[in-house]
Amino acid sequence: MSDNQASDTPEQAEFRARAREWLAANHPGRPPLRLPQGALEVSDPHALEWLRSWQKAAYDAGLVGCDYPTQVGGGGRTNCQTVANQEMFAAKTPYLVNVIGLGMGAPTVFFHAQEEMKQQWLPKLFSGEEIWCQGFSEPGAGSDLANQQTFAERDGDNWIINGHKVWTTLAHFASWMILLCRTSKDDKYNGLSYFVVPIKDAIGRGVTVRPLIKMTGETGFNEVLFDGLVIPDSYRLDEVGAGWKVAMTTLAHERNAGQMITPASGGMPLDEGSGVSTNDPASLARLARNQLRDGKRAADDEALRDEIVKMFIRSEAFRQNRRRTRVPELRDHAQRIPLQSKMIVTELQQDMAELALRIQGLGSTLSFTDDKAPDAGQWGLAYMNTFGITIAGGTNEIQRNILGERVLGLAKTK
Amino acid sequence: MSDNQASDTPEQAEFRARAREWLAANHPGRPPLRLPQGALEVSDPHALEWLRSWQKAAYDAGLVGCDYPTQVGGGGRTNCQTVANQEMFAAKTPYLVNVIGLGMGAPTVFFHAQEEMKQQWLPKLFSGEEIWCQGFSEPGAGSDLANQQTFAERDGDNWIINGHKVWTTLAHFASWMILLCRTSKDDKYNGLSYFVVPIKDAIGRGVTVRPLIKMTGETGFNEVLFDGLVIPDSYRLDEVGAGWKVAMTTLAHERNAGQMITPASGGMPLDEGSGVSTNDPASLARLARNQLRDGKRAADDEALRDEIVKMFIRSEAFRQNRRRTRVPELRDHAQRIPLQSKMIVTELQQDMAELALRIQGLGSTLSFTDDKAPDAGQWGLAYMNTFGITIAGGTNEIQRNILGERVLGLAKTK
Amino acid sequence: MEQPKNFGFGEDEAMLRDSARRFFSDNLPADRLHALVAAEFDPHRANQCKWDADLWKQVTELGWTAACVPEAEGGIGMPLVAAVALAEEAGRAGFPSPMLGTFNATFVLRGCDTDAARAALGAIAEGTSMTLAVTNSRGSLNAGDTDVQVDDSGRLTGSAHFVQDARKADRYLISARGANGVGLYIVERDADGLTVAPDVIVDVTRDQAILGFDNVSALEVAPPGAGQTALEAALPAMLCVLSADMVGAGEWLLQTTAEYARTRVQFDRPIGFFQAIKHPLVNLMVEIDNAKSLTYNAACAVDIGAEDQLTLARMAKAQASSMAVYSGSRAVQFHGGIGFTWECWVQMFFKRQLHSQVLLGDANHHRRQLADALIGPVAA
Amino acid sequence: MEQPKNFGFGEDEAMLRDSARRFFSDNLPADRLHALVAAEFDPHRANQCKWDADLWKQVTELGWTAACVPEAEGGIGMPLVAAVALAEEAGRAGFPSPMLGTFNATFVLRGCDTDAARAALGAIAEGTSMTLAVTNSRGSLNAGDTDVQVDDSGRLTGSAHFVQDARKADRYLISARGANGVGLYIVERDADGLTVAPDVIVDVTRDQAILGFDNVSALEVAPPGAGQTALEAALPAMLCVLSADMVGAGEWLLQTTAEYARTRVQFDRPIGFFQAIKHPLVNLMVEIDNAKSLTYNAACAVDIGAEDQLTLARMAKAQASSMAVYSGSRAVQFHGGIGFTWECWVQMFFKRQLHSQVLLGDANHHRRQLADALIGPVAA
Repeated sequence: MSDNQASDTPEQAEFRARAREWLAANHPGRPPLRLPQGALEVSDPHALEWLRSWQKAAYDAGLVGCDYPTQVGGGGRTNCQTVANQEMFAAKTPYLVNVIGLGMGAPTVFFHAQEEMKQQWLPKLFSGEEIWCQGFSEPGAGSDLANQQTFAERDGDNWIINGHKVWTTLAHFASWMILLCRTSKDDKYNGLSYFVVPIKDAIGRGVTVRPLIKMTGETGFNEVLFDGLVIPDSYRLDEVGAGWKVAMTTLAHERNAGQMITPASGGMPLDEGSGVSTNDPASLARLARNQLRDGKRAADDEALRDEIVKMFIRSEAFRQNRRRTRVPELRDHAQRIPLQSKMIVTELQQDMAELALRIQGLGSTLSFTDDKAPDAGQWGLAYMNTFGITIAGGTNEIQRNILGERVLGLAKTK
Repeated sequence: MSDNQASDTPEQAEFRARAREWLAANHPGRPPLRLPQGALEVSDPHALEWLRSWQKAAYDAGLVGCDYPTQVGGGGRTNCQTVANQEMFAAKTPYLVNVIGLGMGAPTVFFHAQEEMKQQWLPKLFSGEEIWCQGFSEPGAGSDLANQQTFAERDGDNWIINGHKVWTTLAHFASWMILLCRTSKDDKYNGLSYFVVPIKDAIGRGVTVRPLIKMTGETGFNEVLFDGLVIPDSYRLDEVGAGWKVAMTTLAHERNAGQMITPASGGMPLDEGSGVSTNDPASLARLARNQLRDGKRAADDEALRDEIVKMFIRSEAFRQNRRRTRVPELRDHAQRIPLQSKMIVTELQQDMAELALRIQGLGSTLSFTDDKAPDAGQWGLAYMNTFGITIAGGTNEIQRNILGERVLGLAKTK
Repeated sequence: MEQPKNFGFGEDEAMLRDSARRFFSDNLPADRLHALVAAEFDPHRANQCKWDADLWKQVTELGWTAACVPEAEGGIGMPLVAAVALAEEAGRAGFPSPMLGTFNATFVLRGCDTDAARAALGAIAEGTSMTLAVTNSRGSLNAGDTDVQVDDSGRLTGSAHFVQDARKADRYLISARGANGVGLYIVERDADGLTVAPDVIVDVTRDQAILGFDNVSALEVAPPGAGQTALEAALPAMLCVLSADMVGAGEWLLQTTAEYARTRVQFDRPIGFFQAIKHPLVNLMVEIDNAKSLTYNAACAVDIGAEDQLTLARMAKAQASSMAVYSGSRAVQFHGGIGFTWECWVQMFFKRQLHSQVLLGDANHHRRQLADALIGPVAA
Repeated sequence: MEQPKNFGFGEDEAMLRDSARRFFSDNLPADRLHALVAAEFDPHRANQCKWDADLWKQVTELGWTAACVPEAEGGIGMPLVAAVALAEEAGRAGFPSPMLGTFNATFVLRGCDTDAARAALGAIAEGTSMTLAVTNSRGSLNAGDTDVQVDDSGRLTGSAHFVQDARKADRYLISARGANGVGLYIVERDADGLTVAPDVIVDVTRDQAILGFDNVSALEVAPPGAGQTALEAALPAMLCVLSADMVGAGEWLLQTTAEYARTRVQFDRPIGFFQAIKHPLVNLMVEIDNAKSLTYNAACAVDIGAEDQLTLARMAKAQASSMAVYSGSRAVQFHGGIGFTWECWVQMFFKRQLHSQVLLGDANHHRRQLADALIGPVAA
């Protein structure tokens, strides 16, 4: 059931029709190689190229960056990105690979960069020609974002950057990084500034990128070391010392609570044969129907049935919560549901994957690299990868602090 | 199964035999009136008298205060209270009504009072002739014990007491109260002192006792107002300013982590007919077998079965944890299990009672004062009363802090 | 099926809801509710039924109970989401009244295609309150089970149990078994041969009773055979209205406890500083939001006649029920000693939530039914 | 039945346990384990089996595997609680070895009253390692199910699945179906006609394989019909040993995470200050203590031949399994980004716990069996 269309403005309705028509004719079909579960796990250059060509096609069709002004490469529309996302999801398109750039880079640059830099950066970001990554985390900083040690020192019209960033997803492919760093040691918050820095072009000239291996055995993220990287002052975003403020723009968009809706495509099942979607409780139900446990179908075990139904309820609630955010009369506080969203969806995915492993029983011991693994081992992989998302972007513990403080007005835990 | 006997010292073995023999001959039988679920809920004077006569008999038989010296009215034995408790529980005796006195008053007085006062107070405390209550909580203090506002002012050889205590269980029957109060406003911790104060004899002369009504509708605890009560300095425990230290003795014993084992009797089912024991998961299983839900026995609902089994496991684990504390070789940290005990047992009781209400379905709507209520409405009553114990004596939130800090060495949350 | 915009919750529904919110904040703040239902406390109390009948009269005059009565029967003809919004506000106020029963009767009667049912709907629109008497002594959730028999001349004998707000409602809507199946009947509260035997219940904001029928003459609104169908068809709507009540009560418990956590100081800090308080309150907020969204979605599904309306309504009730227990439990716990007293307002909502969770089936019951719909039946 | 003092855990058992603890802290601290099983990492790795066979040889020379072999067969004749204590230490070290399999075989063989079984126990006492091959391709938990057939001349054909540490053990103890029921057989790892097809598994501290039998000659240790009885009788002991491994691994995860929480500073405080970290760690401690006490109690019940030993052992495994998942999950979460990396030692224990929880049946499986014992069977 969908009420998307019912609330369209005339512009949205016209745009939706065109998008739908284009998507019907231009879905790229199955990829010629196996894609990882999400853009953040892409490590194979062939996968990158295939995904990049899809993003370029979607951008050229006006489905990416729709609400940004035409001067910076956007579509110049109003509230159409939401429509594009809905239609791409319904059409089961592949995901957009430049996910950090679209979700965090673009709005940050748009609201804080100089006009000419926006015009230089944003079109290639939208098309996927240039991949972006993000440099917030440091080895010692964790969830305490203000505790940045990477230092940018002024040198005439340039800045010289030294430091160490970790968990820099996609850095091995990235042309640019959005970088929060320290420009003064005197003031924790006002001593931060925000830059866009080159990565690919600067490798060997002050930038080193090293892959980090995840607990799953996959790569996909990295550590980036800056050793005297020199960048021009035009790469600075907003004022010197305004880094914290700029970072809030980034974070608000990361949490889906910013002004610009993030372009998002997706819905294509990763494995055509199994139809596994680690986002969908129907996949759990199907798994339980196929899986024998102690001689009985797992789907006949009432206690497991109860656990599966709880996942259906949480999943449906998440969908309906998103729908309710669009009804101002049924909201209590503008940020109340949007700020829950990351926490809820990541914990739901974690719990669903964990349940799937128990449904599989001994089969859950098999790695995704074993051909005999039930559901291609995707649930075990998904379970481990969910810890990336319950930790990243502010752990869910921090998300609960934010909700308690901003929505319920409770005292700050610090 | 019990390994109690296997580890007895010769003194314990001899004592156990005598206790068992005496109990076989002297169980008081069913009470002539309905008793509440625990000593803390006693509000009927007839119930008090019947319970008091049981305590006196048990004391005269040497089963109460066994390990205290004979000079203060004790049995002068070594590690025999444990044996007495085991045998009284096995014999399904009624509970001991002077529970605050035995659990908190006696050890506090014993370790901190002057010798002559011990000799005056303890024999009548053990026998139940004089009921004791405790004055820690204040309207504004909650879990922050050091935040006492009741004030004792020195006046020559006397002290004058003014203030307001709440949740003073059994105060309406009490002869004495152990009282923590402030003697100096300059120092939060060192400004506290500890007294024993008369209640019954001082009513109308500086003491007012008012009943508080619990959410269940029962009484059983009170608020006590002090308005210029005068007491002699001999009622002071330990030094002026040492109140916090004395309170730690009280709390350690309250949490079953003190040097003296609390005399404890019990095991008598409250309702002979139903055999309900809100401490025993077998009662839940029986309830589920008797209860119809939607035309089926609740005991045939696999999801409910699973929940009931979880209670059995937690209950058995609690029993075996206590057994393991007596095996030094299988302990990791002396306080690790003892400090868990209050938190675990109270949450288990709360969860069991909550589950019972769901097993009962519509029957759970009926009050214990409705004759038609399943299991005499004891589960609903028990559920509500468990909040008394998850809150009292330091909320379970505070218990978790203590465990994290003392056993795991984590930083203090303050 | 395409759902309407905004769950079908339009301007009219918003206006009605806002006026209800104002009405309760003016007329039944929690202190007044406590004075009404809890202040005169008798520890050995008999079966109390404390409520403000005048306030109820005002409610009917404001047209709330006419809201979902079809225009053809003199009502306003609003969708279920309107009743859901009113129930949410009533739950937030812990409103003692026959409102839920009257809404339930409204949706059952809307499914009975008889002149008598239409007339009964007209009476509701004019302010007559009703409640359902469709549960047997074993608390069966099956609409076909009843301990009441109807004879050929339409007279009732037997008993109906767990009747909600029985001493507040003007009329009862009764399921009774005749030779050709279960029919539905209306009886006035003061009918000859009818006895109302009150239960003593834990919830202080409701009353509950056993109705005894001794050859009571009754008005047939659904003939034998049609009654069960009408009851089953109305179940999704009833689940939505009850879930909404729980959402409202849950929100009261959340906001009241959050307010306490903002102001109560322990260890030199407002207790909301501590994550042991803060995070469970956030979790409660999530549970409430989930229940609320599922409830409006299910109500919308009922309004458009969606095929999966029962599935969606069961989801709402399952979620609302587990949330309800959690909301009461955390509110008492975080209020500390005060929360454990009769004086504290929290106990009224705590008990209302416990009562609501078992009405019309608890979370476990609905999840078991949902499993059949979502996973498929258990293999024999 | 009267239980012995201290779970029967006496001085000898304590000494053995203490020496095991020293052995692992000297020889297999977590950094060395990581170097052994994880350092040389191949992202498209085949089925690895990394372990230190010399360390295992030392273990057998220390007499651990002889501990529970009866004195009559050349063993030490200690009770199950001794094996449980050793398994707890092995779990705490994440020890890659055929130790669990060898203990399992020991308890199965003790239930086979044949000379061949006694001789096999003697071999264990002398240092031969074993593992069970008793699971079919569908992972059945029923001891009677097997995909291996035995012919009249005692030769095996078929396959055994999910065989633990198959490339570490010297011999396999196989269940096979003959004309008169299930018997038990021993085959050497290098036997003719036997193939060992490794699985690729998530756990880096174990290996697992499918054994293929093509007319393999085998030594009969329990004749057809007696094998199922012996397997079922040994189940409580096997559950205890496995639960103890999980308790040890859980304790490692707890202590390692607590250490991290004491030292890692965020927002100017060690993160253990925050109740969002502190309280779940306390909850984990409680879960571990519950599992540990239930495990020693069940082992003691096995040692004295108590009637309810299977019930108590199922309780231990159910509790240990749910604790195991929780321990890994919280350890990764509270280590933050570092905990999510291959480099971090936590991942090895996280995966070992996930693997252990499903071996011999997970928490859900055992609770379902317990329900029959504790509540009574479901009415037909």
